Amino acid sequence: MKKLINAPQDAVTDTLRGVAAAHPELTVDVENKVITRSGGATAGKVGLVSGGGSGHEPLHGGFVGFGMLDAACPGEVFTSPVPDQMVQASRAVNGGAGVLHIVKNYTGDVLNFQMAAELVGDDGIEVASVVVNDDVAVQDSLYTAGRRGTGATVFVEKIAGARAEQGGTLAEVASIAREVNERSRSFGVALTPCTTPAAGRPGFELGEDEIELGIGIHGEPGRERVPMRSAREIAEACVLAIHQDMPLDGDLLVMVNGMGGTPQHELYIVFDAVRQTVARTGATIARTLVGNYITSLEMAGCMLTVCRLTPELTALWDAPVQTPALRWGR
Amino acid sequence: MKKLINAPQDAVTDTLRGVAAAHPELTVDVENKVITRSGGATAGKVGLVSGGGSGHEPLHGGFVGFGMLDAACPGEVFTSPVPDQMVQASRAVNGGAGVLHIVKNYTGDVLNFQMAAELVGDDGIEVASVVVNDDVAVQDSLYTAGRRGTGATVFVEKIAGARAEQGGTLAEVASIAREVNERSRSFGVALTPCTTPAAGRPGFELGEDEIELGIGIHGEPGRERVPMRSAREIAEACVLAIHQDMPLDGDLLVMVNGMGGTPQHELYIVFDAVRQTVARTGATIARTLVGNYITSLEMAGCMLTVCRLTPELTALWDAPVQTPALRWGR
Amino acid sequence: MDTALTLAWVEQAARVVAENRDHLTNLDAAIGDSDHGINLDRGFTHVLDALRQTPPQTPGGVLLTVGGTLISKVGGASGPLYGTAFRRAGKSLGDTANADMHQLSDALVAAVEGVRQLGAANPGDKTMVDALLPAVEAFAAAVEADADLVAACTAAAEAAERGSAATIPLQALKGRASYLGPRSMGHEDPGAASTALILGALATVAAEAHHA
Amino acid sequence: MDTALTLAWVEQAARVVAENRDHLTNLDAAIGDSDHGINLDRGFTHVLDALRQTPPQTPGGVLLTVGGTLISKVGGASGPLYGTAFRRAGKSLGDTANADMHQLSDALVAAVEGVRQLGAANPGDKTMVDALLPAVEAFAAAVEADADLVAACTAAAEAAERGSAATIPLQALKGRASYLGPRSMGHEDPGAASTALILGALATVAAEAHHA
Ligand SMILES: Nc1ncnc2c1ncn2[C@@H]1O[C@H](COP(=O)(O)OP(=O)(O)O)[C@@H](O)[C@H]1O
Ligand SMILES: Nc1ncnc2c1ncn2[C@@H]1O[C@H](COP(=O)(O)OP(=O)(O)O)[C@@H](O)[C@H]1O
Ligand SMILES: [Mg+2]
Ligand SMILES: [Mg+2]
Ligand SMILES: [Mg+2]
Ligand SMILES: [Mg+2]
Repeated sequence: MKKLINAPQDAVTDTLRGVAAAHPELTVDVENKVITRSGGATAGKVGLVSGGGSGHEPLHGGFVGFGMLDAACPGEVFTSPVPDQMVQASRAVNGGAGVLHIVKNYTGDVLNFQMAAELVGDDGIEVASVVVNDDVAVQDSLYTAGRRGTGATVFVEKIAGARAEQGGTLAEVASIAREVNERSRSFGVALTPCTTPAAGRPGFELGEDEIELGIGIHGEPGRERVPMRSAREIAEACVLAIHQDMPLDGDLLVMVNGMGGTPQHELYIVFDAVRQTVARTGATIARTLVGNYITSLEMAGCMLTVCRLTPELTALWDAPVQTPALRWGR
Repeated sequence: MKKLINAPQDAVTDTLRGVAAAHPELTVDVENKVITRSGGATAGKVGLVSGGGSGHEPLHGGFVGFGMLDAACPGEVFTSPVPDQMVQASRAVNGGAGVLHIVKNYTGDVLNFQMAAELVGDDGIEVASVVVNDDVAVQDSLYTAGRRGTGATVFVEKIAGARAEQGGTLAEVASIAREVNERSRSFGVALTPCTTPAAGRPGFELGEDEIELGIGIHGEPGRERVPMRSAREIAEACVLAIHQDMPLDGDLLVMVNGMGGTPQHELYIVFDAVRQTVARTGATIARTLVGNYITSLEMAGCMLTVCRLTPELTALWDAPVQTPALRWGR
Repeated sequence: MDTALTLAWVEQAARVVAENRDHLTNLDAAIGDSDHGINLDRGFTHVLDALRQTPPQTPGGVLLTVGGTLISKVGGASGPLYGTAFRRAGKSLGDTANADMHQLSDALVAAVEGVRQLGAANPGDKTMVDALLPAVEAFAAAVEADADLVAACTAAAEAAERGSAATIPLQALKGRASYLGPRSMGHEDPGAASTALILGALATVAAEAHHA
Repeated sequence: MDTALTLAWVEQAARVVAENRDHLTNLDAAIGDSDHGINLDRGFTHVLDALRQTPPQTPGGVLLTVGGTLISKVGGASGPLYGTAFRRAGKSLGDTANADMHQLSDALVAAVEGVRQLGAANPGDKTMVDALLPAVEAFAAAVEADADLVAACTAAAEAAERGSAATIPLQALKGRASYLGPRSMGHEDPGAASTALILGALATVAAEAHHA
């Protein structure tokens, strides 16, 4: 394992010092691991807080800014943050209209955000939570902790952020966030595993000719190991896994997301193949994102996330956003 | 080698079809491999054309748009494009004020652009060429083909693009492009090699505990192989290599660029270390870019590029830009 | 159990967690995300700091500090769960200076109830509950049978170890391991293993105190 | 040399380039960027297509098509350089239907001059020039000595091969390999190797035509 780090235990704080220096538009509390917009809370606006393990950059810190998140709480690499961070973040971004917690559905994230919400509520701040669970690779059943939150997190943060910026109430912002989640699905594929700085060894092994279908974003093994195949076949597998779960129709927002170690040009190749497969379902790709938005360190592979848009969701997606990793219209 | 491709010989055209579908704001001639702004030539504006081998994405196609390039010519992976592409691109973007070719200093790029410039000149279109050669790892001497063009290409394209957008003449745009190049230096480090789809094997081998200093962007070996070290030491080596060649002072534009396979958070760690080393030179980091801007497929590692700013260059850097990979102010 | 013994337990727990850091992380690599040992070790390191900074004056105070620190420093699933377990036990002990066997048994019951309330895991779901619950029951049974602290703690630790070993064939229904479905079978649950270690630490210090 | 023989040469060159695609790429992997065989093979594949599409009527016409196609399809350093070599040779032959030994020699001289003008490489810089220049000189010397086409082509091919082998100890001063400095020593230059192959193809078809 070769990594551009100093000591494993300093990886997150060193990162945050770098983020602070690179982005004057963000305020970074390096010690307590909270990233907020530099302006402070926006009076009257619902504050959006998200967070999760580090190692998924640009998620979440790269999405703090106008039209998206107000604060991000980065945990240790692949480890949910602690309630203290979310409490501090919630207090910092509460502009009087309450705070929305956007939580990816992992036991750790859910429990820590749950504890934080209690504490924040005790402060007299109104809190709502939205749990993102879009990963069709996991059965949402009695036999699992429920579907994982993956790519749809980016959509939820963008669209709920736009709604909050328009002056939506906490109930309205939470409701649109849930709607995005319900209309979104993801499926990911790994070509290589990844290694956390602390562990020093990959989370799983993959042969020179194997890929892992239905992976999560924490370097954990996926649903099925199959022989390597073409981008076209991989894209097809992703689209079909989603289509079987949520039949695709109408206008779609499609993200072909890189897991961190895949060249950008390969993501375009996958997107081209996705486009061809989606066309056969009769649905239309109305909006697109191709790049590294929610990653698993240096994992090679990709994740497909699809949201079935409504006119309202499209308008909110198109609304101005100004963050380190997503920016348009402003 | 596992890659998200279909057939190696289709890698570039499949990529371009994906780019075309993902970016309605670009016009992509997939067969002839030319990417232009959708609007066509801007009347009275100098047209900026760049190009080079594919596999460095987002360079160059990701930098086509308002305030930056008018056209990009992607070659096969790591292979310079052919003159036909540059001729077609130059004709397409000539708005009557002439065309600037931005060429990275590799024999192949230089020769192909040189042939293209002749042919374009024969058409009666005024052409100027700027050769970017910022890589301090290569001695610029009788004993080499001269310094390679690397990270500074991003700076040149951005700043010359802003100057052209302001209505600069071909001579003015070419002159500011040369100034940026002269004031910029780069130094890169690889933790892993990379593999082109066609070759199927890495360009060089690196031990589990070795890194390569002074690499280029084509998967070729670098200047020196040394034992793995901390991000801090690597950042120091990069800063010092540059500082020895071009003493740092005043306001700096600093890019910590990922080579394609390095997690974003590691780039921030490197940037933090760069910041600390630069501080010791007395220079000031005035502008920053941390991310994957000019890559070598899935290579792990980073490249430091520094430009000594002038007030004019800073203003041009800050000017609005609206491309797939770089966007602000608009 | 007095404050000194409680502190000795926590220090011993921190020691065995540190010693088994890689072991626990490797268990988590097989069916989770390779961080359980790292998480707990980070947590207990902070716990020792916190206890040194503001030494609590009662067994309950010690456990509240442990729980609060784990919640604030561990993250992941195990942070809130272990944190809640220690906090509930601490609250249950109140400000008693020397907990008797019944109070200890009640505290352990409160701990496992806290974990189950927060994490909603049932026995057999392949979680720390599969070590903690039989341990708590064994402790209660020992107290019922008038056993002394050493015997009760040893019974609890052995039950936790058996419970942890018994997670190996199970399919995980909670936490990250559940994503693997049947592929989670054949591996010991890391949280159950760490529970056995922490209760083993209690048995160790109880025996040492007894012989001293 | 008539049109048929020129076409036969190009076809044979395409064949040996395809056969040596990996070999040339491996040479380029050592001191370049692993694409020389891929580049030339792509180029000659397009060349065969172009010749089939619009069959030229003269040796010069064939060479102009070859050169133009290589420029349009290869890219990299070798595309413009080989393209220029073939184009200059083609231009030098003009519209003669059957080039005599002196015309051929002049065409080869024009080719190497074109390469040197464009790439500015001197002999000893470890480039294709190190194979091409001695080959052209050997051809000229053979013509001077009244050798026939087979003998002259064989002499040229052998000189190219010697020249290519002689690049091994050299330090590259031009092209990508120059970035390696002294580390470029000990490896054969891929462009010199491909030049030897292409001129070897000429000797092969000349001999075959002679024996037919
Ligand atoms: N719902 C739950 N209830 C009880 N214990 C759980 C639950 N979910 C997970 N665990 C325990 O947490 C352990 C994993 O802890 P850890 O690796 O530190 O956190 P994470 O899974 O967030 O990486 C599991 O081995 C299991 O024992
Ligand atoms: N300036 C030059 N003059 C002559 N030949 C050159 C020059 N630069 C490079 N070459 C030749 O080109 C060959 C490399 O070709 P190729 O690998 O196809 O292109 P690239 O170097 O662009 O990848 C070298 O082996 C060398 O023989
Ligand atoms: Mg974890
Ligand atoms: Mg090349
Ligand atoms: Mg874990
Ligand atoms: Mg090459």
